[in-house]
Amino acid sequence: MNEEIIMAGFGGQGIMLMGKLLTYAGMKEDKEVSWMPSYGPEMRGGTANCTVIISDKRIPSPMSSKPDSIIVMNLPSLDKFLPKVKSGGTVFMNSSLIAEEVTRDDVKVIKVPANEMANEIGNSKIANMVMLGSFVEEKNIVKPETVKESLEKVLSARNQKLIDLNVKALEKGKEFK
Amino acid sequence: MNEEIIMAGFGGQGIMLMGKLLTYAGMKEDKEVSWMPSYGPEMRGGTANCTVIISDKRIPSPMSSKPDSIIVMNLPSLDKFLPKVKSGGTVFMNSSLIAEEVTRDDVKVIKVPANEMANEIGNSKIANMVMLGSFVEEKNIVKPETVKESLEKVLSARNQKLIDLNVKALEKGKEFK
Amino acid sequence: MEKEKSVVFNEERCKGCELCVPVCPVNIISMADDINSHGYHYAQVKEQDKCISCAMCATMCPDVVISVYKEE
Amino acid sequence: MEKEKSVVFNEERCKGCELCVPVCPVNIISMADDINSHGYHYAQVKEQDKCISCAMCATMCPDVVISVYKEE
Amino acid sequence: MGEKVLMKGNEAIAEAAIRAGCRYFFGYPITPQSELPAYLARKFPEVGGTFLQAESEVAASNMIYGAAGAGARVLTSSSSPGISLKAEGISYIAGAELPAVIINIMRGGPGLGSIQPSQADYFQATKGMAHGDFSLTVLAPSTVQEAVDLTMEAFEIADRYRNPVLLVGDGIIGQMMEPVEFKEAIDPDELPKKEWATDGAKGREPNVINSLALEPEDLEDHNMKLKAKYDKMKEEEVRYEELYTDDADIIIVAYGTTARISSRAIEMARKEGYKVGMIRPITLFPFPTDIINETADRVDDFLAVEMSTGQMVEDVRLAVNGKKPVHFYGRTGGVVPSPEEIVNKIKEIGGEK
Amino acid sequence: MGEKVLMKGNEAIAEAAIRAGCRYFFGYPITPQSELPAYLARKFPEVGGTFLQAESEVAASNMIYGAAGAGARVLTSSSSPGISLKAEGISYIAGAELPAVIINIMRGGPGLGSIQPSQADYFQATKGMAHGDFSLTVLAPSTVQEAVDLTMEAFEIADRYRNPVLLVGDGIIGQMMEPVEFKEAIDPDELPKKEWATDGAKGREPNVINSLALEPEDLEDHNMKLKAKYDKMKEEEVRYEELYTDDADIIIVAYGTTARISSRAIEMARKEGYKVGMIRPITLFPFPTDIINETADRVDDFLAVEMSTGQMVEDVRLAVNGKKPVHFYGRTGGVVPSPEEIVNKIKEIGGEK
Amino acid sequence: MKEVAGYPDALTDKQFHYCPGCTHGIIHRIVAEVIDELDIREETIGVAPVGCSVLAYEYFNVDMHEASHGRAPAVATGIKRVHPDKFVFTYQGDGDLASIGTAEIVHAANRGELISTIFVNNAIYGMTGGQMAPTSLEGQKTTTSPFGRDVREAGHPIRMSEMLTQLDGAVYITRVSVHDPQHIKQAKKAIKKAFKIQLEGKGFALVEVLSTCPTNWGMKPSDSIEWLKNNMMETYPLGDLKTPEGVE
Amino acid sequence: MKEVAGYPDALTDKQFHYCPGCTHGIIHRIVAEVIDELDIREETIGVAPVGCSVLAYEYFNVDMHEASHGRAPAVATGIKRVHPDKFVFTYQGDGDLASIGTAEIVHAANRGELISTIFVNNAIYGMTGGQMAPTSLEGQKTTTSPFGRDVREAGHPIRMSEMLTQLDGAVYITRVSVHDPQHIKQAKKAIKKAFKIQLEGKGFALVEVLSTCPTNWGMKPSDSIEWLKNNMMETYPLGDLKTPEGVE
Ligand SMILES: Cc1ncc(C[n+]2csc(CCOP(=O)(O)OP(=O)(O)O)c2C)c(N)n1
Ligand SMILES: Cc1ncc(C[n+]2csc(CCOP(=O)(O)OP(=O)(O)O)c2C)c(N)n1
Ligand code: SF4
Ligand code: SF4
Ligand code: SF4
Ligand code: SF4
Ligand code: SF4
Ligand code: SF4
Ligand SMILES: [Mg+2]
Ligand SMILES: [Mg+2]
Repeated sequence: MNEEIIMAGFGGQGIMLMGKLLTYAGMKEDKEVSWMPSYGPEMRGGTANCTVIISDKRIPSPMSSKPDSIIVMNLPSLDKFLPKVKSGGTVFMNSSLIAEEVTRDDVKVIKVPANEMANEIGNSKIANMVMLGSFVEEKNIVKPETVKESLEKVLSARNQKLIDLNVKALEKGKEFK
Repeated sequence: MNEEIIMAGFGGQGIMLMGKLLTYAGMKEDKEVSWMPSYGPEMRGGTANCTVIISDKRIPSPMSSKPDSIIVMNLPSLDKFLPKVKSGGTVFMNSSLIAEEVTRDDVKVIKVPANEMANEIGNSKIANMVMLGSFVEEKNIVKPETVKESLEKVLSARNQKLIDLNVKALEKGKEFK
Repeated sequence: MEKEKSVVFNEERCKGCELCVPVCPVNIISMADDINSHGYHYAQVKEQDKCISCAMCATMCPDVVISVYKEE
Repeated sequence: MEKEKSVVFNEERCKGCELCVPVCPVNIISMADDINSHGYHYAQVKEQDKCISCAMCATMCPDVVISVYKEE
Repeated sequence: MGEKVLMKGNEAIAEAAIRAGCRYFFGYPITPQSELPAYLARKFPEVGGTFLQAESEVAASNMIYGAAGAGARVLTSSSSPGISLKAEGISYIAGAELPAVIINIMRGGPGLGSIQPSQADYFQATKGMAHGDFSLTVLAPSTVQEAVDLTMEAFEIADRYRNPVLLVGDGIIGQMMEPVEFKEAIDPDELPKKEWATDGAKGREPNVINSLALEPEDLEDHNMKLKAKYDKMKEEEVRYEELYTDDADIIIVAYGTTARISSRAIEMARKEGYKVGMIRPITLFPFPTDIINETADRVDDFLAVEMSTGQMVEDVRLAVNGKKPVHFYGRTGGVVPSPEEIVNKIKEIGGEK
Repeated sequence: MGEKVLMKGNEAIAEAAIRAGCRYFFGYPITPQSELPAYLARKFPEVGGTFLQAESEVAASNMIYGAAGAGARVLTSSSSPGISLKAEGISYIAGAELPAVIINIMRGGPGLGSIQPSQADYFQATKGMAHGDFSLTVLAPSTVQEAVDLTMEAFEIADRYRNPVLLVGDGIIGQMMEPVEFKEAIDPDELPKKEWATDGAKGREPNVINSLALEPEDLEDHNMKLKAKYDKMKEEEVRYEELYTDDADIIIVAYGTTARISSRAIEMARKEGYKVGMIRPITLFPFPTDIINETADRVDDFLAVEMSTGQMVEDVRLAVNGKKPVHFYGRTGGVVPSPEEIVNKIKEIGGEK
Repeated sequence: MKEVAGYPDALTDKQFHYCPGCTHGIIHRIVAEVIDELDIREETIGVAPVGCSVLAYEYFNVDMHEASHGRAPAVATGIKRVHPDKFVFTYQGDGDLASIGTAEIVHAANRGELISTIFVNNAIYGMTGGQMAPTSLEGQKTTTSPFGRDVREAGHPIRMSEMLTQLDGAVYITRVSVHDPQHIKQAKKAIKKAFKIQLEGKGFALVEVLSTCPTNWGMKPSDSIEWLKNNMMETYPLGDLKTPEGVE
Repeated sequence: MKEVAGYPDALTDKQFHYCPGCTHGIIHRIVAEVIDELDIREETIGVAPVGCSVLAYEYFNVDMHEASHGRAPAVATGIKRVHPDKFVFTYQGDGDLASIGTAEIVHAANRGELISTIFVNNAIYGMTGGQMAPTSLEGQKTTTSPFGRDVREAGHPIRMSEMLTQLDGAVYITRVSVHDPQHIKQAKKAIKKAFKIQLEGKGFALVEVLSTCPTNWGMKPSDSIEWLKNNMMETYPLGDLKTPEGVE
């Protein structure tokens, strides 16, 4: 198994955290893992993305030129990363913010109205977890349980109190696959 | 003809000027010339020296590991440079300040009581010219006239008025060969 | 210029910082529910007629979003 | 220390700067006609008995040439 | 070895420094290494360490010069332009024979360039860092785990040779998270005392930290002493990793990030029948010259892969010494080569299969 | 050509800069190049030039960056430690593609080292001056006359390529006096206007002097543009001198002061029957690789002679590429090799005659 | 209708990359307005070093020179000496001017270099992600002072403007803020005065502008404005610190 | 007989290389005397950067660190942070401290670094052969101001000590001279006070000492003393510029 995922969205949509959480879960399940952010706070604003790789073997490069999946939280991210997805790969898109349709027919598309679902749960900030819930359910690379257990390690001290909310969002995401 | 001369003495004895004057005269007579000072005002005090080369051919290096002549104005300089003089070379020494005898017998020694002579002329600062006068007379590499004519070019604006005195000192030096 | 409006917001430049909101002496600036293409809820003035063209908002705006016009 | 002199100059260290000369209140410091091995006319006190051990000279000397002693 | 933790390269290096007994950090902010000082600023208080943000890289360089002279294990870190500013100080540290560890998380250049991954400071790191005859020991990890292990070793090597050690990475090594395990921590109080350090001349002759020698002959002696040290490193400190060198026709030479990408390219190329192997220098100085030279007797071609317009390739050429062709594939300016591009280059060298 | 005058190398370089139409100097004092700024401070007022002593080498480097960007012919000079401090600024100047001339009158290192002659900044000059992929054009005169001629050319090359040019000498070149003749002076007002310079956007789009590129692809393009420039220099700017290469068995490669000393050694060795010749690089970058490589087909051995522990010798090895043995003789730390020592080395290589 | 507030000529139409609510944008605009009002756009050369405003060369519609971090005053000196008849300004952050660039600003000021400096003090390193600056306030939490600035270890917040008043060549030094429209207008006036001083050949002038960094202060833009007002202005009191005789 | 003036323990017996009449030697001696009097020779680490006093490590009989030009305060900071219980001083020239090392001294002072600085101001670059320093006087002729320092081009002589008083971490800043025995005694007292401030953990202290450079001023030693008195003291008035409460 070798799964390469690119996650992308606006700054503030919790892209990095979502990636770290998945990576942590992979590590917990004794897989080889890597997490690589687009970096450069030297430039403010704009979009953020990270690449997560989970594999049975030593990971050669933490970057992915042909990801198996992408999780895109806004339109610029879809535009940027859709062309890179492997043929046969999966596109998880935040349909709350992306009205457009995917222009490729060799990929599977999963639409998650993440912002709406998050608002439903009561916190617009956890749209990322809704997306991740969907990914975990669909892809079956790490166990949903492990992801939930990893929350504690990945959330900052300040956000530990939000674990339950995050779990709820992950659960919600399952519905979209 | 290829003549390599090292001139040395205390700082303040006019070593550099003496060297420049000879070099200038060489150039005036269309010879190849070079003048190379020991440098490093980063360290104050102590001694100064320079190397003058006058030649018919292109001068490979402005340094001399085996000078034909040395002009030494004080004891430390004699000690330092005597061992380097070519066998058959000439040592011009300022006998006003060097009481010691030269310990080599394969070199010609010319003693010039330069300070005394200079004082006699009336300016202790021109002991260097007395030494140079002796050198020019003995070695016959450049014409004494050329040396005198060069004074104007080599002396700073401030010292132009001392040309006559310098000429006198050069003349005086002739007596010692 | 033949502008109808006395205060014009360049919505696409707005970053939704809300700094213009409190400086308006007549309190007519509000944030849109919609977002612009950069994902920001942009500022807007609905009641143009209340605007006194004081340019406080434009003075405060860090992104040169706002132009203000006055009857001559 | 069993020094006879009340002011001692380390001739070899002296650079003949003459800064000690004017500060001596009793004017007993002079420069030697001889030079030391570095070529300097060194400072000296010939009339030791006139020295009042005020140490002005030692205070002024930039080369730590001078030691001054006083009757206890 | 402890528990596995998921950490960013920059933070893992910082933690490794703490475990190596380093208690002094002087540095100046710059992307993409900022997490390193930030980590130390958070953690040093727990172990009594001193974190000081210097007014500039020039000052930081001279602060580590002072602290190293005072006998401490000391660290600084920066990225390309900041390293250039540290150059003069580094020359002094090397000249005065002081141990210190310097991190360069390289970014695109020249000038302000970009903050993206780069290996274009290779020449600076291994050859012309600053004026005078000196060399740094240069380590180049390719995983976060290796960054951790080499950081700990860096302090040992620095002390052993009394020489500054430079660890080079790039934004990928610095920014990525990978699982790491840490070796046991060293207690700085149990490190051997440095008899030459400036800590007050109590009951002994004064110690002097210095790089000046007025007499050329003295300075030459000093230079020869330094050279002997570098020669000894060449004997004893060369580190590299081999991959499929047994049966390879083509040998890739690459370090750090490009070595990882190359290893993927090698897998891909082998599937297509190209016998490709790799020699991965772990020490850039001393460079693994001998193994490359020996390998040159068995293989057909070498390919240096770098994120630069071609720097390490010169050391590969020097090692191969004309025995076999040495090719080059590089991306630069922050562009990271893809495995596919490298495979294409391999095909170009190896011909159709 | 005018009248012959007897001048110190440092002063002659300064005069040459004036004649090249340079009217701006920014620098910081350091031995052994001090006569150069002092000369300009005296002479600039006569020609309306601006002499400014900067607060540091870092500042000087950035002042020439500004003045070069503003379109002026501009000069700075320093010696080894000062050049290290200028490194970051030089990287910016190269990155922003600005013409400027930099003098390094090299001294012994590392660190404070000494002020005596040295060639131990070769690596810095030709390879690792600072972070990023860039090269300076590097000129190495061996006489005062050549220093003068190359200084004038340096400004031309700098303008032609929009690249900083480094002229390297040592205390011997800088301090010695030799007769020189000067070419006719260039009037700076008659130089072609630099359309890219910052002089106020009057009636045109603004000009921007910059080395930043946020997108890696853009920066890579920029890097490739720079590389193309360096490649062009390799085609068009290589300068060297040959001495007795026709019949030589042994070729000495040496530049600057060591080339002069070597030429004496060659005379001496030839008297004893050793057929020795010399290739003297005048440009250190671009290095005369081709001629050395061609010559390698005819001769038995190469000998690099340097005042360093061995730096240029690597470029000689790269050029010879294994065809023939490359030997090295070096003195360092300010020690100048004597012709006799070089002859001994020649004998060691050539065997008894 | 007459335009009473609009887009200055001295700005390009490129959108700023600054974070929402960052007052760098305000300062850019008022500098541009002053350039327009003095009608010197085609005579101006701006120098921006590294900092969040590194892309200033994309925004100011004048000749621009991107300087290395901290060295803008040196770069500007080089430019001004070549073009003494042109107008040259630097736009520098507090990390830039008060830390790495200390020597350069001190000596440009001391030489009375005929340049004008806009010194944007936001008490932090914005661009690199929020490290402590020498100007950070006592107790201020940053990524490199995570427990708050400890003045015993890191010193007190440095008041560069006060320090520079001691130099003879610095003729006009003032501190302003941009936290509300009134202060923005004052700030603009100060900038205009500084620019005029250069145009009149009087000497070096510097305007310190207190500015916000919502992102790295970890606050909403409106809270940043409050924080500036309530905390920064105490350590950095507003007002003229040094003025030349007879200006204005 | 009792020795009333002699050779301090804190000096080695190596002869100074300074030019005849150069007051560097006096300053060395009084620093050594203070070290002796405070009985801290074995606790002291001295830092000397490049300048005529580059060989200070051969003269002071204490642990010494040779710093690069201008960076002594940074080097001393590194040392002091490692050995907070030791006494650390820097000995810097005016080219060193007031020019290339401006940023380092400003920030060491601002941090209140517990080090003491002896600042030897001779209004010139001695070691490199007499170039203008930022401290050179108006009209002073040097090799790089051959027609006299032109303040319009090169700025006015910089008063570093006055400037440093603006920094909170600097607790004692004073200017003394060594042109006659009385002033030498005062200078020594000031140095002692500065050293005590460090020993008591009060903050950063700096003693500026006006000094001569007969060689590069082109004067006899005695004339240099007069020149210092008649010219330097006007631009650089003697006296305490900043003192901590309760010291002495
Ligand atoms: C030599 C060098 N060191 C460090 C950096 C990294 N760097 C870029 S901007 C900056 C400081 C930014 O702070 P400030 O000047 O206050 O500007 P702001 O971003 O807050 O507006 C730093 C440290 C660099 N680019 N170059
Ligand atoms: C980086 C660097 N730049 C320049 C020099 C040359 N240099 C040595 S000492 C010195 C200045 C000496 O002046 P000052 O500090 O006033 O000390 P002084 O000799 O007058 O006592 C300079 C410029 C150097 N050694 N290193
Ligand atoms: S111009 Fe004045 S009244 Fe009109 S919207 Fe702006 S702030 Fe409000
Ligand atoms: S101040 Fe400007 S950017 Fe901010 S919300 Fe108002 S219009 Fe938008
Ligand atoms: S101690 Fe006083 S009296 Fe004696 S020689 Fe010295 S200065 Fe004169
Ligand atoms: S002051 Fe000292 S060095 Fe000078 S003359 Fe007197 S004893 Fe000699
Ligand atoms: S990081 Fe801070 S200073 Fe930089 S743009 Fe964002 S808010 Fe402004
Ligand atoms: S050059 Fe000047 S400062 Fe240096 S030792 Fe000589 S007199 Fe003293
Ligand atoms: Mg800031
Ligand atoms: Mg000085």
